[in-house]
Amino acid sequence: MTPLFALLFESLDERLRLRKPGRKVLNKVFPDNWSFLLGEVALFSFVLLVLTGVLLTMFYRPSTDPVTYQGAMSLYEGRELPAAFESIVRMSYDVPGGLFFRRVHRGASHLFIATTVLHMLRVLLTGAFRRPREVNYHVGIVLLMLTFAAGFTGYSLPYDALAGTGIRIAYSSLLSLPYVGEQVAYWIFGGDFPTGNMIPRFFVFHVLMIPALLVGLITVHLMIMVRQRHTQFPRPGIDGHRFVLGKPMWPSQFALSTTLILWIAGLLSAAAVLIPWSDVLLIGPYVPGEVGNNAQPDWFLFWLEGALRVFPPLEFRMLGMTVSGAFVAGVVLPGAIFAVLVAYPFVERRFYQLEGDWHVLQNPLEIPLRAAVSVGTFSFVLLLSAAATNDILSRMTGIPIEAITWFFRLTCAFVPPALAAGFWVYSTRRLARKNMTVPRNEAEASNTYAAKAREA
Amino acid sequence: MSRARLLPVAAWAAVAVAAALAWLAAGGPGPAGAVQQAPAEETPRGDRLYTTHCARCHGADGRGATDPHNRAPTLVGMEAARVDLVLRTGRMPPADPDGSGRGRSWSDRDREALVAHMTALFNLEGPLLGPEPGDPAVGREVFATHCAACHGYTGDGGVAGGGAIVPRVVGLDPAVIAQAARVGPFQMPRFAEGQISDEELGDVVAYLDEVAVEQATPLGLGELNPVFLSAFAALLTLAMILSCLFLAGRVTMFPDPEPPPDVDGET
Amino acid sequence: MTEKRPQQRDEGKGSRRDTERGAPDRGPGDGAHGRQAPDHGAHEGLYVVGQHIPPPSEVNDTIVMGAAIVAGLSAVVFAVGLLAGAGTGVYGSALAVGLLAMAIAVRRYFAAAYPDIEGLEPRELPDADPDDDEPVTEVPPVARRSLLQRMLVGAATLLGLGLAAPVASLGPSPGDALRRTHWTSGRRLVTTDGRPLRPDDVATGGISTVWPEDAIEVENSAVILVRLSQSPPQPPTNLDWVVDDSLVAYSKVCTHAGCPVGLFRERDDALFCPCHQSTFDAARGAVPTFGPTARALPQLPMGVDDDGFLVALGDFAEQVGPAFG
Amino acid sequence: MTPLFRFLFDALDARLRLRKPGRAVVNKVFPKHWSFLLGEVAMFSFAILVATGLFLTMFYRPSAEPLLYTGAAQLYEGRTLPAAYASIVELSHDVRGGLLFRRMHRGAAYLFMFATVAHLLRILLTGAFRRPREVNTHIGTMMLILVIALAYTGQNLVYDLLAGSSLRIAYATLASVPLIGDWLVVWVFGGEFPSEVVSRFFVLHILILPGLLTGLLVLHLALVARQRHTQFPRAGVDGQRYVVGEPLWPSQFAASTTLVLAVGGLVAAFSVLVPWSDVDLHGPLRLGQASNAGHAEWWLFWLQGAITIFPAFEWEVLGMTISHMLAFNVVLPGALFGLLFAYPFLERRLAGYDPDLDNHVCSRPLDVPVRAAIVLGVTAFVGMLTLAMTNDIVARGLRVSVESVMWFFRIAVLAVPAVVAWAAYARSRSVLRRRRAPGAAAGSGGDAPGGAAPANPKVSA
Repeated sequence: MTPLFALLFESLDERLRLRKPGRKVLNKVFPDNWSFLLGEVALFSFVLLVLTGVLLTMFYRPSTDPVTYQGAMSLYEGRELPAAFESIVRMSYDVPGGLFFRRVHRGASHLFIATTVLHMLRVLLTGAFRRPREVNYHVGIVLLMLTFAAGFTGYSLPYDALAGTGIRIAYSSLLSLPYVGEQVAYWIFGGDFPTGNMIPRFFVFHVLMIPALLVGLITVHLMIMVRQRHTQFPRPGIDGHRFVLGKPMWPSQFALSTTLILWIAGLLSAAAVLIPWSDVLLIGPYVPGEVGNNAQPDWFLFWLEGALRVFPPLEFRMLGMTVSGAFVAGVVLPGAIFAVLVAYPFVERRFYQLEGDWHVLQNPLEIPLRAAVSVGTFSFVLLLSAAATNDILSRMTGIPIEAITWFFRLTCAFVPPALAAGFWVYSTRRLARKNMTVPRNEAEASNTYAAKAREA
Repeated sequence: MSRARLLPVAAWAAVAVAAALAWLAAGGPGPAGAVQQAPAEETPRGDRLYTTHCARCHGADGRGATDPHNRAPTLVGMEAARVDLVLRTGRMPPADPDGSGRGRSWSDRDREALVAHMTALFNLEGPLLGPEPGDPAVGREVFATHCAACHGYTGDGGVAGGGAIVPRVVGLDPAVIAQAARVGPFQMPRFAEGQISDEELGDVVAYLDEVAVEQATPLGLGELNPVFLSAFAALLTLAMILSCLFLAGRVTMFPDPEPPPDVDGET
Repeated sequence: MTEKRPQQRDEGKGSRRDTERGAPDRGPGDGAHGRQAPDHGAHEGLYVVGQHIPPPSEVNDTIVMGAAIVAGLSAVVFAVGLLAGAGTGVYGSALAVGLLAMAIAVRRYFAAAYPDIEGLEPRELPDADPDDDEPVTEVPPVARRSLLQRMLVGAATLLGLGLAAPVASLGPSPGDALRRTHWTSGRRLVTTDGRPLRPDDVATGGISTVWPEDAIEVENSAVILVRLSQSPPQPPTNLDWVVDDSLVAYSKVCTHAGCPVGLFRERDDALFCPCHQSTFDAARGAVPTFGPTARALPQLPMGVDDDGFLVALGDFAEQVGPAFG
Repeated sequence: MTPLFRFLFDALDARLRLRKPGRAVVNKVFPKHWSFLLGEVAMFSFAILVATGLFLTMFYRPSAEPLLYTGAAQLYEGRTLPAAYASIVELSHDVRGGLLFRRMHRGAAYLFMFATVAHLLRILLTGAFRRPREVNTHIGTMMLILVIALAYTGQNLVYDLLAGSSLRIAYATLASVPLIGDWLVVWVFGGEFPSEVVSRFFVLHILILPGLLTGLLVLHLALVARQRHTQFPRAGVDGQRYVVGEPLWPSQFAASTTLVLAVGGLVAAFSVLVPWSDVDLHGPLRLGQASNAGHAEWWLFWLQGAITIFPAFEWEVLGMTISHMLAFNVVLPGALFGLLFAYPFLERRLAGYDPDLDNHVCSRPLDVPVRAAIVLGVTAFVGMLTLAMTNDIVARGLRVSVESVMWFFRIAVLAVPAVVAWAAYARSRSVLRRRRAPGAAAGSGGDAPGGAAPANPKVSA
């Protein structure tokens, strides 16, 4: 510690008495398992998103008013473009490093969303959501939704033709809400699509509201985590119910995390060099009434897009409201999936009459319901996502798109239930084979674990 | 541990490979060539080529046939552009007897001779188009208005349903692009002078050339369709997970239980 | 490396590092214990010096209720006034009154329902305070306490709802804007760059995107003009709206999710939406033949005016674009 | 507590063990004195600013591109305006509730500014900045700077004629910095005036500055909680070791809830009565247009006053240009804020405190002669500059020439503070002398150390 730093620290400590709380923080223990790093990766990519994002806001112009582009990009030189798209072109061609930071930003967003999803999967499968952690699990789900919202609004801001099409589809999904659809769509878009308020509002959503919520909820997420301590995987000879075992924040975990964030930043920069994330210049600005072939959203919305593509034609009126395929596939279905996620902890607890607090993680195959539900749900989402690529598949395989769509219609309907049932049966048999039962409380769990240990 | 050390390296190798694949999937660079207007003149060369390759189905008089196993259309009065296009794209003579598939690719010399011969013989109509590249900026707008709906904003192609595949049009011979727009081969709609003027066709050609040379990254990747991008997002995530495996001390999640040590850890 | 020193999960007491190192488990309370606070009767970490128990007072309760009612009512006035487009003065003052009244209500309620405590807090909080949750002290219940509480909650709710009213300002009310387009009788069909079209401008098997001459690039009015090449149009196509037996115009806004239907398969006269692959038969009134949509593309009533230009004969008969309502 | 609420609370408590930390929070003691509420007023007006601001962002268009306005405002119907100004007109005339929320935003901003400054003065005059609280004083000073920056960017987003003038002044101020001035201009404005400034200021105003302010606010409060409040001396209480006051629950909670509602109500009431921020008649910013009597906002009077009354000059020094703008719009405010940052240490040095002694008891403004002299003197100086900006109005009112008014201020701005400082110093000396007189210890709750007198014998001796 350099003398200057020492002096500063001493004088601060005299005034704030930092040592004691400081020691608590530095002694916080982090279980060391690779899967516990997924959350950290998400957090760090969010940090990078904020840093790059703040830079980008300096050049982005949230407006669709036509402006004349003058700059190095010959395709658009001297032509009228929507201000938003014009600023993207300028950012990419005339601002030093602009294109790079746009790519880092987009790459980080992919990483952010992907690792958030994986983190959530880890929590779901290993049972880290069980009492007392339901609260934090729900906070996490809200965070997941927010990441999707942030991703979508960000994808829309360049106002290229793909973005415009995406906004158009979102607008249609809003319209499809029964009774209130039109008014809600008008409230959010400030009028009939496309309005001049649309892009400015998406900008505010993307740079102000969603990030603010994200920051707030991430703070809550971490505070609850600190208060409740980490869960951890079973370790022979450790009573995980009463002790957390792992690396103290200082120095081990600190070192690890520092490495991690540097590594992520490096990886993203490399990816930004190699992969044209978010290059939309040839796609051109959005012009109402035009759409290009193979228009897809970003991957994390494939499941919604896929649902829209494969859902059978449907439109009828009932109780004075219009129920359309777009409504069921674009609103009801995702709602249902998130409802399952939210409700699951309580369902499981009720189903197996679980008791008490749980701090030790659990192999999903040792609790059939969880295995079945999670596999069923996520295979469904994955199949829907695959369905969103039906045009690409058709083009690569030469199979007519109608056939492929029908294939996905059938698989989406029948494969997930089949998989769920399969996993149910398998894990039940597995339990029987190991003559184990689903433990009611943590003591029981550790007993069975000790029993297995004695057998071994 | 040494295996774990290799993992990130492997991941990057995978990135490179996938990038190359994506590039190929996106079609890679295409040929470019020049065209001249073909005069109408009967030549022995053209005559020989016609009798060897075309007459069997279309008949020596070029009136085609209508019996079930040979539905060759009449060539008399057909647009020269269409004939030229069909030959340029190698669709005639067909590889398969049912008229589908791509046959031989003609040398410019043969093709010109044949078209000239047929023009003289069956008085094919209309000019052959060979637009000079114009203003790519205008071309982009024309392309977005008339072509992007099927061929995609970057001319990448796609599907049109009913088993129809929309071809990638980047890096094609200007003549092919221009004549296709005019005659609307196969499933493609026709575009008259009133919709796309000749010089606008030139602009479109220029835009597509621009797209062909655009290489946004050292991997030679141009702008990618979100589906291909998603593949890279997956690779990025994978690389990240491998990094986590590499960084974390403990990789196994549910270790096989071993007899507990003497310290007792029961609740 | 781990020795088992019992550790309460729920109290951040002690330092785990010390535990693992086997050092004596010093609670963070150290240093704090030396000081003794003047004995005013220690109570759960708060040294109560003195407190004044409010006497029950009917007057006070009436004030609370009155204020709460005023607050609630003015919240309603604010919301209604805003929505009904009343003058700024009206709902503005309503908001002001509401907030001020609420302030009074809260103030008076606390004055009546809780003791007025004065306490001493040591600068070093003793960390080991008893884990009980008795109230600070017993207060004689205010008359009609629950009623007061309900009224406060009610007023607060109304205020909350009232403050949600500005949501209505975010956009105009749609009315039938989504059910109408800019097509009216005699409107010419023009291309995106504003050229009016003659029938022969569209080649056989050709298509063109057209707009009402005064509403170019107004999303909902987009129309795709198709020159059928395979088969002549037949019902349910409205044949009166077909020009020289092959030129037909449909709304370009997909009836599924609103993408522009820009893709025409000339061989089977099919219109195809590249977003979700809805397919329409252009020769048969654009009825859907495949994909996720259930409704046909509305056909534009079309004819030719005296100068030989294509014109609309009126607005679409059916609703344009995706489903809503 | 309704059953539902109780159920939720118990469920949470069972999982998070909220009771104990909760009790620590609800038992936090707040000294009971009106001046301790100034900070809360500032905080609550910030809350109002955020709430109304979010509403406004839904309609504001951060762009200067010409836009055809079609709406209810007769004045601009069918005219082409800069998009930003057009959206302001739209907010005021076509958006239900728009004008009210714009006015509330402006009113709350004024309240925020006022309360922050008042809070700062309280801290300075009562010595709440002394060890161990120098850190928090510095954080507070940074927050004041952020508040000024927020107010400035916000006022210019309107993009009316006045914004034009103030933007030009900012442009000139930045440019006046030697050597790097032109770079600063480009970095902030993104090019020639006005170019990118609207979108830049928008991002600053809604994202960056509020973000920083929120962060510092959290830190500020965390430090208050950690170091406990200061308090005024009280008989029979060892203020060095105990805080006397009302616990957060219920007393202080009631007080604060009342306060936030009152602040909201007052801001709303004033917004009905006072046409804050009605700019319809100003018209949009047009290059090459400026208006007479284009005064800055009141909280900038002192700066405008400085550049108004002081004689202009421009020297070439070592190839740099030292200009009037530089001296009075860059150096002067820089010096004042520098003094503010340095003051805690300055006073410690001047009054000769024991550097290792903590002070938790506020002293009365006149308890320390040095402080009285410096703080009141500087305040008077800024106040005189503020008055000086109104010289044209004074001249009109008194029917005298602007020049004479200006000359009056040129002298007064220097003389008045000197007099004030001297008076304050003398008065506080006499106060101390009287207090040292026997039998005067009563009001000072003097079971020392640190009863009433600054925690140091040397000063009172």
